[in-house]
Amino acid sequence: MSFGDPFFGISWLDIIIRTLIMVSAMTVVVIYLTYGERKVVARFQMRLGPTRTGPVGLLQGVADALKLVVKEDLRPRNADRWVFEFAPYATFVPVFLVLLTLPFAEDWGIRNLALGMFFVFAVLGLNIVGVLMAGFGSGNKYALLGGIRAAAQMISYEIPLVVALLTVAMLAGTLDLNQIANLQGDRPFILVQPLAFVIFFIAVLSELHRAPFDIPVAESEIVGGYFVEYSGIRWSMFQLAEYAALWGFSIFGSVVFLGGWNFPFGSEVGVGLQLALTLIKSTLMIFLIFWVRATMPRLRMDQLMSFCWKVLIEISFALLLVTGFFLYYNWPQEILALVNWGGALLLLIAIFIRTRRKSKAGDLVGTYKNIEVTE
Amino acid sequence: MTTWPESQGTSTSLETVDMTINVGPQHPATHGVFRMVLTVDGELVKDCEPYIGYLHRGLEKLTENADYRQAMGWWDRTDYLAGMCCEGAYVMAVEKLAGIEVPERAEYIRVLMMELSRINSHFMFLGAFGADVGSFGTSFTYGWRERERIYDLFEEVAGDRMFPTYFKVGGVTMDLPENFETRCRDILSSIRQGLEDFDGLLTGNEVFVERCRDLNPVTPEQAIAWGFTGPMLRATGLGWDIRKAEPYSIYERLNFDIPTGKQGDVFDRYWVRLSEMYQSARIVEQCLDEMPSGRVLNPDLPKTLRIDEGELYLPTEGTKGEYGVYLMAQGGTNAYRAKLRSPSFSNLSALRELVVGNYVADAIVILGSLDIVLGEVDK
Amino acid sequence: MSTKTSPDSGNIKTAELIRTQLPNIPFEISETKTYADLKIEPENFLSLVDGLNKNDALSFDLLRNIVAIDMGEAGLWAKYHFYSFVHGHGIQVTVPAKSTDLTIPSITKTYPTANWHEREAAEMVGLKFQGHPDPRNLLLEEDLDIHPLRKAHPLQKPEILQGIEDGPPGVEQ
Amino acid sequence: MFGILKGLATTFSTFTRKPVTIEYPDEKRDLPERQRSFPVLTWDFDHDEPFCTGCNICVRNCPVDCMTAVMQDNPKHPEGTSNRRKIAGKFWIDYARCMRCNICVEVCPFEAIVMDNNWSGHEHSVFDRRDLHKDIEDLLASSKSGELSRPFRPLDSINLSEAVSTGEETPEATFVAALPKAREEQNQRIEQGLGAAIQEREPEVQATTSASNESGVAEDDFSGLSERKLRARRMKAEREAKVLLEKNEVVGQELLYVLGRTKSTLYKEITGEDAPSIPVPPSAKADSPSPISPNSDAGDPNSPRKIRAKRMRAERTAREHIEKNEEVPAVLMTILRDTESPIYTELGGTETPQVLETGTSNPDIATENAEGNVDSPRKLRARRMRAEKEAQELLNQGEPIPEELVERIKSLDGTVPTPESAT
Repeated sequence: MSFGDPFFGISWLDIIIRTLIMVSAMTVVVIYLTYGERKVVARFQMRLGPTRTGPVGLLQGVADALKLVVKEDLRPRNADRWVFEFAPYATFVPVFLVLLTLPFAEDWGIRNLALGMFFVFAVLGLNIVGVLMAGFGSGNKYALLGGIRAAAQMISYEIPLVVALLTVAMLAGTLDLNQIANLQGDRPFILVQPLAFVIFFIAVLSELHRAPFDIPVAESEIVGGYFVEYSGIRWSMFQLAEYAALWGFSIFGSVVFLGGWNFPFGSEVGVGLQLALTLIKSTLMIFLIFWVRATMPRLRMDQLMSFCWKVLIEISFALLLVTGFFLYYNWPQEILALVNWGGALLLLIAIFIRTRRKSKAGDLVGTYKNIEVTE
Repeated sequence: MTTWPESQGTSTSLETVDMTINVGPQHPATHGVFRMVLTVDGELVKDCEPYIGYLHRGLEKLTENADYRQAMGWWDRTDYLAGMCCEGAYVMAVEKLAGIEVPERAEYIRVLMMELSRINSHFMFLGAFGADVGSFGTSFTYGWRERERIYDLFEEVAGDRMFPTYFKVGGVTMDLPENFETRCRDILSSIRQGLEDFDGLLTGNEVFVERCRDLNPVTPEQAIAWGFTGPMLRATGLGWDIRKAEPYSIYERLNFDIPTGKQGDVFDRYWVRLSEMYQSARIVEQCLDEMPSGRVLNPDLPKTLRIDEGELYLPTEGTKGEYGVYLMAQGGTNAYRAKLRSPSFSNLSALRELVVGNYVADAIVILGSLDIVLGEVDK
Repeated sequence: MSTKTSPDSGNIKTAELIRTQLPNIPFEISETKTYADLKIEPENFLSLVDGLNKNDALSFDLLRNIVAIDMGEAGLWAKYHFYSFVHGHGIQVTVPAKSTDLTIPSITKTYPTANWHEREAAEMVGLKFQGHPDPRNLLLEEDLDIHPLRKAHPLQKPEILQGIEDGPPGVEQ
Repeated sequence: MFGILKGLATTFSTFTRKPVTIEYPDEKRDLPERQRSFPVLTWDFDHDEPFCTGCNICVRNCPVDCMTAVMQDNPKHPEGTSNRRKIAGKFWIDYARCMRCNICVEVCPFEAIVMDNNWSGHEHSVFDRRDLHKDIEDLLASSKSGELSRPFRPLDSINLSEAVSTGEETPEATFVAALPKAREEQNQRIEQGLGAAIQEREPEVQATTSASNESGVAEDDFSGLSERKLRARRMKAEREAKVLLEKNEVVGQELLYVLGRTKSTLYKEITGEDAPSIPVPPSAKADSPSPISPNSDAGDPNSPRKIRAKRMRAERTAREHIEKNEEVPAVLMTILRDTESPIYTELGGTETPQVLETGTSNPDIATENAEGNVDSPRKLRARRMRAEKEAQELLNQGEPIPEELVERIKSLDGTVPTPESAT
């Protein structure tokens, strides 16, 4: 009786049980992700992070959740009512749907869809609607600016994300996530398509409004971005959506690129070990995201857009073209890997040169001889 | 200064309304109680109206109604990030006006403390500027870690962390504690470690460079016309530092050099302040090596200081620029008129010219690069 | 070892240099502890400022500071401090405002930094700067027309923290 | 991209370093000796009283006027256990105003005020700003409890560096009587049953009635009291008893004792029988004020010496009024009549009779001139006179009188001396 077929044979009961499993798993993970982030980022800054609630601050997530549930969620008067009310759900539901298709162990996903990856792309777009509703609905200047910025950023970064994942799908030949994981028995796709992983990682950072791309929630410019007017349970829905998306994308990334449950030990090993393997890989990715968040300053809006439209999209289409050539003439995958590594290195060097160029401003104009400083 | 990009101009048919954003006194990026109203067309700033005066405590009126010794308490609350620099300026002005000699050892202690406060204030700038550009507090806690160590040293020497009132007309209130030398040296090593951390974290970072290079370059004439002094002026390439140009106290005996930028943009301002800290650490080391022994307070000080006719304007190199103290005395124990020439006041007065034409995100970064302290602006 | 005066310690030297460069402007020279001081009437203050700024031998290009002082009977004075980067010397200019109209010509055209300094001097002591672009209050509220740094303005008695009717603490009425 | 990698490497290196946070309430950083939080008063364990004599030097030198101090006679001085004639009766520091500039510690001649350099000095968070208004008990608490174990004064460091530079021997230690050693000695003295304070010299032979009678009756503080003080004590006790009765709690034993000794009617209601007739020493029974003994005691207000002083003072103010040919106030007339001063009869002819029937000693004069009342007429007049004298003296030197002095004089409704009146 594998996890795939319905519980107790009754289909409608099975749906309820599976959603309950998913919802409870997600809330527990989100609670401990918020705590984990605060602890990890604190350690990066050489401080302790939460230690008061629970033995090592373990109950901090629970405490936050309780506080948010109890807090009064007020609605500004000039916010138009229904858009404001439904915005949190519009951001949360797509993220929840993404989690449904992810395989935690061999066909241990809630629903193993044949077009798993395609479903994820489709559902991803809905997220933007929720953010826009929050931005326009709350009738606050900062929220409006935040909403517009978030929408522009998410739409433009979806293209390189989708194209990078398509190259992997082409390589694997299927869109079914389970199959993709199976195919990575001997070598994970990251070794074959490193450039695709780099593009995927950068695009995921901006989908989650994280690290260098957290412009919609830039606290120093427009305080708080689109969820500035929310409080209490509605605000916690946004946080839930954000951290659930973080978890979802990290599992998605580990399944597609790092070999998911399959890579080092194959599928004979028990379900428990496979499950542990996926979780380890996704925590690795989450740690990388936290690490980047603790280090990187924030890009400006126009730099973000120009980086996407002038650099990332071109490279992802070129990658698509190259992978197409390799598959059509079925050249050996090793050369494809070489080309990919070359491409990734090229991207890094391009960024490095971009910032070392001579400054545009003219040289020193003016009659003032530089007063030599006598030692 | 980036001119208004024509290509961005919206076509006349599409009539857009300019939005005014109130970057109010309560805002994480305004370094204290400062308000600026930006009229914004989309993301570009069309006009900026700064409002100051929220922290006006009437320093000058208070100084005129208290005797010279009592006024010390208010003067180190002007530039509250570097308490001792302001105290030093005020005390030297009063001594020069009254013609009081200061013993050798006190001079060295003062310069040492002033340079430590300069490092302290620049760490605050690095922390806050990193947060403005967006590094979410890592730069803040790096800066704060070093600031706390320097504050612990101030506490051991003078008794108080931010407002030590350690200097006195005629010298210093207390001598250094015994273990000061070892404590100071290991703090210097931790300061250098902190500077390397900042260098690694921000200076090379492509995103940081992308955000700050070529942002709002200023030529020396514009800087002088707007009254910029200190790191803001040195960033434009003019290496003018009052410790070298008009030396006071014992600065001619110490050798240190003045870092200057190339084109006065935000990155140069950051870089000038970062390398200035290395120079200040060098000065502190020299002071420690050449510290003479002897008394720290002029023995024959009058019981209550009375200064007869006289006036003077003593410019000193504060952390943000030229921190000048103007004093006029007409007999009696109180100063007849005292005026603080505060560097942040002049640097901030040009904010509209600097900010108009940039994006909202850049307006915040430019304001951060001015490194203003509202206690000093509002006096 | 008294603190060394600023490098152009020849206070009078700078003043004499200005006298030779701008012979036809009447001003009296006196000395303060750090800089020489030129006392001049508001009428020919503007010409002095232009002279100081444009003349190559002087080229005072930085206006450091404007101090407004209420000298009691002698009326309101304004003291300007200029500095030249190229030659490295500084000067102080004292301008006693006429007690009739208390106005001094504004020098924001030649020194843009004077804008805020003059606004602050105007609101603190009640001097009026003729030709200033926007003479609103800077530090105090917009409509407040008291001048705190005037000698007549009393220093407010420190009010005791608790309610006035409580009287001094600890003594039950 | 290499800058970003370098940045990541830096953050990773700080990731591996030990965090620097000190978890404040659990573990506390040990404060250096020179640390200063807020000014507190030091306790003299040798003489069991505060060092502060209420001389107001610190009050005058404080830039933010956050202190008020009141000086009073030191009761321990006649007893011989302390050589301070005056002691600080009341002392307030408003911690909300104090800016911790250490000037009061520098100017204090008696080592009486010092900056609290341990954690108790920092933990002053309160809900109402007015609670930051510390009176003398709060100020003495930290030193009395022995917490303030290493008081520090900047002057010591200056004297030390002065002695070192001029080669003399090191200056003697300060705060000796406030250190923990003195505190242990005091505890030992208390255990051995001696007084808490060292007996400096023989107690002055003050012929207080209670001290004079050696009849061995238990020291009873009711005997020496005058009738007026007895009445005050009785009313106070009755008031407390009534409060307890309303809350129908049982009245305390010593409160009953006080009610009994002051023969208050309430005593009969509570206990149902007469006041106990303790063999009261003769002098207390006499209703009339105690016989005027030559050196009448300091405490009794009706002693001849006090009456004479009151008469002279009243005459002086009356004469003053006459000079300014104002009408002598009624209150003054009554005092003149009480003290049978000659001036009253001389004025008596001109005054209208209604002046006579005011009460003999109406209570509000007493409270009005009470020691602590800041704006009692006596103090107001003293301030006015001082302001006028100052203005006069300025005029003599020919300087203009500053406006604020003029306001001060007008606010105290004095007359501003004009130049021609300056002789």
